[in-house]
Amino acid sequence: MVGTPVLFIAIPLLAAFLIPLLGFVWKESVRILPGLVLLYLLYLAVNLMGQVAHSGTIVEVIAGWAPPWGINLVFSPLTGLLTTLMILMGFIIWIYSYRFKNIDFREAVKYFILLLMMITGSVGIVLTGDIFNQFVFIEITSISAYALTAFYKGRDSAEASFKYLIIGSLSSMFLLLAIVLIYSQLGTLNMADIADKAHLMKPGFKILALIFFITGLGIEAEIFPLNGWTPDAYAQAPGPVGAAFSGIVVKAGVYAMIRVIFTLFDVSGTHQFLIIIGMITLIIAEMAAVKQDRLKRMLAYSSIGQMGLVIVAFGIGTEEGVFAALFLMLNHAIIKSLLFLSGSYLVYNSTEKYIHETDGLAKHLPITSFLFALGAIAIVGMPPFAGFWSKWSILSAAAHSNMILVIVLILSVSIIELVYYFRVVNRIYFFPKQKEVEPKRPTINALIAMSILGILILVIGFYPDSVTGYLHSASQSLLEKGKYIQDVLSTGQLFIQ
Amino acid sequence: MIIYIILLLFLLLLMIGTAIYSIVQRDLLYAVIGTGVISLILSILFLFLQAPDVALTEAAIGVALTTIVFIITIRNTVRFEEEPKRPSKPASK
Amino acid sequence: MEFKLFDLSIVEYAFFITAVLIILIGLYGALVKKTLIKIVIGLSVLDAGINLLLISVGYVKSGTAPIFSPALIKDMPLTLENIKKLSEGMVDPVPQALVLTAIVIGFGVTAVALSLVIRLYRHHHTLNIDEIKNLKW
Amino acid sequence: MKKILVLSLLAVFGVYLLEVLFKIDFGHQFFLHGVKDFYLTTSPDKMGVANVVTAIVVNFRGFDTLGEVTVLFLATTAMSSILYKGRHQLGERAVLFSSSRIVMTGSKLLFPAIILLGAYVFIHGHLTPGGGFQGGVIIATGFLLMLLSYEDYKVSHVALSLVESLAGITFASVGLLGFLNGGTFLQNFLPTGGLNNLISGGVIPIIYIAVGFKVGAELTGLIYTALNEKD
Repeated sequence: MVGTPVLFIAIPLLAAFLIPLLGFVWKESVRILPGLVLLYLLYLAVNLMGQVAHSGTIVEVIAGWAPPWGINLVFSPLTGLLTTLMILMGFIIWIYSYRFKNIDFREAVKYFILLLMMITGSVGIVLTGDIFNQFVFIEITSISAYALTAFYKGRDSAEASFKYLIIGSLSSMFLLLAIVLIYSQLGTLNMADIADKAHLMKPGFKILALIFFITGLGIEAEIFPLNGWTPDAYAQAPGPVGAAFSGIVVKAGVYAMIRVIFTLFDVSGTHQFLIIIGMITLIIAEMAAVKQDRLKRMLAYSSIGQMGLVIVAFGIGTEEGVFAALFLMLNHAIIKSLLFLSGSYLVYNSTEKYIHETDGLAKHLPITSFLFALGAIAIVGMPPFAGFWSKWSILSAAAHSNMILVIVLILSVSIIELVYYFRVVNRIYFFPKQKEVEPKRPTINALIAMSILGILILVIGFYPDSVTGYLHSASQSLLEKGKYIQDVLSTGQLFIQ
Repeated sequence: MIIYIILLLFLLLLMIGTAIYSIVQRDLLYAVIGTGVISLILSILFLFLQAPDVALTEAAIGVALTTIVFIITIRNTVRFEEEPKRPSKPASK
Repeated sequence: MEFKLFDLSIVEYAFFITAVLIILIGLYGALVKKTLIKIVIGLSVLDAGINLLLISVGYVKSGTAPIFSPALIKDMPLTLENIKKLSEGMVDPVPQALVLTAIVIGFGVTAVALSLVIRLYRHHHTLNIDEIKNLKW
Repeated sequence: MKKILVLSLLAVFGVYLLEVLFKIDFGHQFFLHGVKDFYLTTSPDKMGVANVVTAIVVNFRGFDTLGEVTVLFLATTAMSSILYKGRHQLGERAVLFSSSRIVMTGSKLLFPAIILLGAYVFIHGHLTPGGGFQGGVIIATGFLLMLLSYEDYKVSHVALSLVESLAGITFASVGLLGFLNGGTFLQNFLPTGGLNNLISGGVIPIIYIAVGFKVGAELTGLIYTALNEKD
């Protein structure tokens, strides 16, 4: 026994409270501590994944009260996979930003606290088995995200952050309303218990609560009407934070939404709704991405589009569809983070971050350009790389469910995607360099971080079997609703002293 | 008995009225005091609904702290809605 | 606690109606108003409405506060049956715990929002949303 | 035009929400086997905590409270990060109003009383209404009073973050100590004592006192940051 899932929350919190104190003693420790914490958690996550594969879902009881009375954490194949992914991404982003704000120590303290808490909040959203606890973690994640979006002191970052904050707090109000409706009907807040008793709810309550949940969680999941904040926030946030948004926060949002739809309420027609809303998100985002002339906004719209695709794949609802969706989530986290991290070096010294400012940078920043190109090729789904396998499995899942329209739309959107990514790669490699652009060489730790992501893309591309086993058990664990309820509600006797 | 109900209905109506007032009022300082009053009524209502813990919290956070943070913000920005563009000028008090 | 218990039969749904109205007023303020501080005021009004709704959902007619104070227990021996009997006349404590959390979280978000307002004012010297270009939506 | 659209949308939303809410029988709980019965009986019976809300906030749903304290901690950090102007530009204290001698003397007299009240509220959190949050907020209002009446009143940033960090570490460590004797996170490991005694409820008073210190320090820091933001 190496540890329990609660350490994923407790240790980073302890570290975050400790960081300001350590800063008084030894300044470098502020940068080192988050990395040590994330490294330990990565070790723990890998260990627990092995344990889960052996002996099934771990349900951790908190404060000694078995569910549904106490709060519990569920480390199932699905949540375990997402936790491991998030911690891994967090660790890589930590390596990348190790020297961030090198001169100004007081800003570095805040940056590392907020980044660590954003990762912890996302992990909490995934691990918790209680809707109100999830709400608290969503708030932790979003407050850190607001502050990180406004981290640079330029003109526009505060605007982006304020926009995000208004949409975010309206959404969390809806979440709270949904919790009120559920509590007033069932008298419980535990997800498994709600899923078990959901048939006791009056129909009006059920539909309204579902609508409120989708509105409340849709903002983090970036689905169509609620993603107005996304491009601004991604474009204004520091580079590593953009990577953390697309690699960590969005994944948590999608997970929360999927958990509500798949486990809490089985309302018929929700899956079709998911497909429709996902398609709309996908098409609008990709159309918008083509029109962008700024690199980070383009990446942000592309990120929204990919999330739409994930929602579509979840909407297909078969085991194959869920598998494809999880595979795409995994690939998207890795590839889009690589794109954000390398892209922010390509436009490092520019204020407006236009795409044409990357012209001809391949000669000056060979490794960064190569990694960006690798990411671009991988995300559009070129055969030997990671993105291909996930797109292929979505298409085959749609084909097996006879959704011809979905296939046609996905393929045509892929062509759009191909166009705008290759436009950028073409400019980087084959255009003459603009004179006023001063390329910034990546620091050694940034190079290490980006190379790890590049290697991961190659590994998943050439040996997809290395992850598919985990993905299959994860998708099964999402679809087996009865097993989830039973696992949670049968845990543990009451510990009373 | 009936006096409680009348008091209660009065408080509820007053709360709605104050909410409308603080949204409509163009003087932001008055609007902020309005939100303070909403919190105060809310904390009395919490007492009626047998929630003394929450009433205490709402009274301390809603009435005192939120209002003061709003007032500090107004002090650092402008006091009136849709005022013409100019840098902050201390509102004399 | 000191209030005498009373029967709310006449004002049955007055709490729900008030709460929903407050929520609507807050939403209106947050969606329509053009001044940054007004939007934040709208959000805090909305917060108040939801808290009222949550507490009134947990109310039990002529219930007491969920505290086993000496005044309530008097000289009863604290057996399980007595506790059960007393607890039947108590309002639901769970929404109260939730609202306690929600109030504190709401205050945190309000504080962050207002500091963003100060930042925006520092750059633009206006609170009007129309004069700040990216904020139009 | 936009106003009319929003108003009609809100009307539809409100009517729909009310229609659903009217199905709740006000003052009667619809559900039969909710979690609240368990909380109401277990709290006085097994845990020795008279105030059931405290028992829920600190023990049954103590994990929420840990998150909530973190939210406040983050709000303070976020606020100072957002308002930060750079290393060399420190803000000047805003003066809301200049106060007379009477106000100054009065606040000086009131200040210890307010702090004492705050401490009382969070120490008795498991017996009477109130607790760590309420006590912490009361303490913060005490500092607020001093900050408002004395233009040159200073709160040490180092002391604030020291108190804040130590209280947070206490909370998390008490949680981790629950793993002793094969228990779980945040589990009570102390004797519970009798109902309505000051020393009762096991770890609950310890956690609530830590929360009180933390909330007090955080809110004081938050107000101090906001006040120091004069352009």
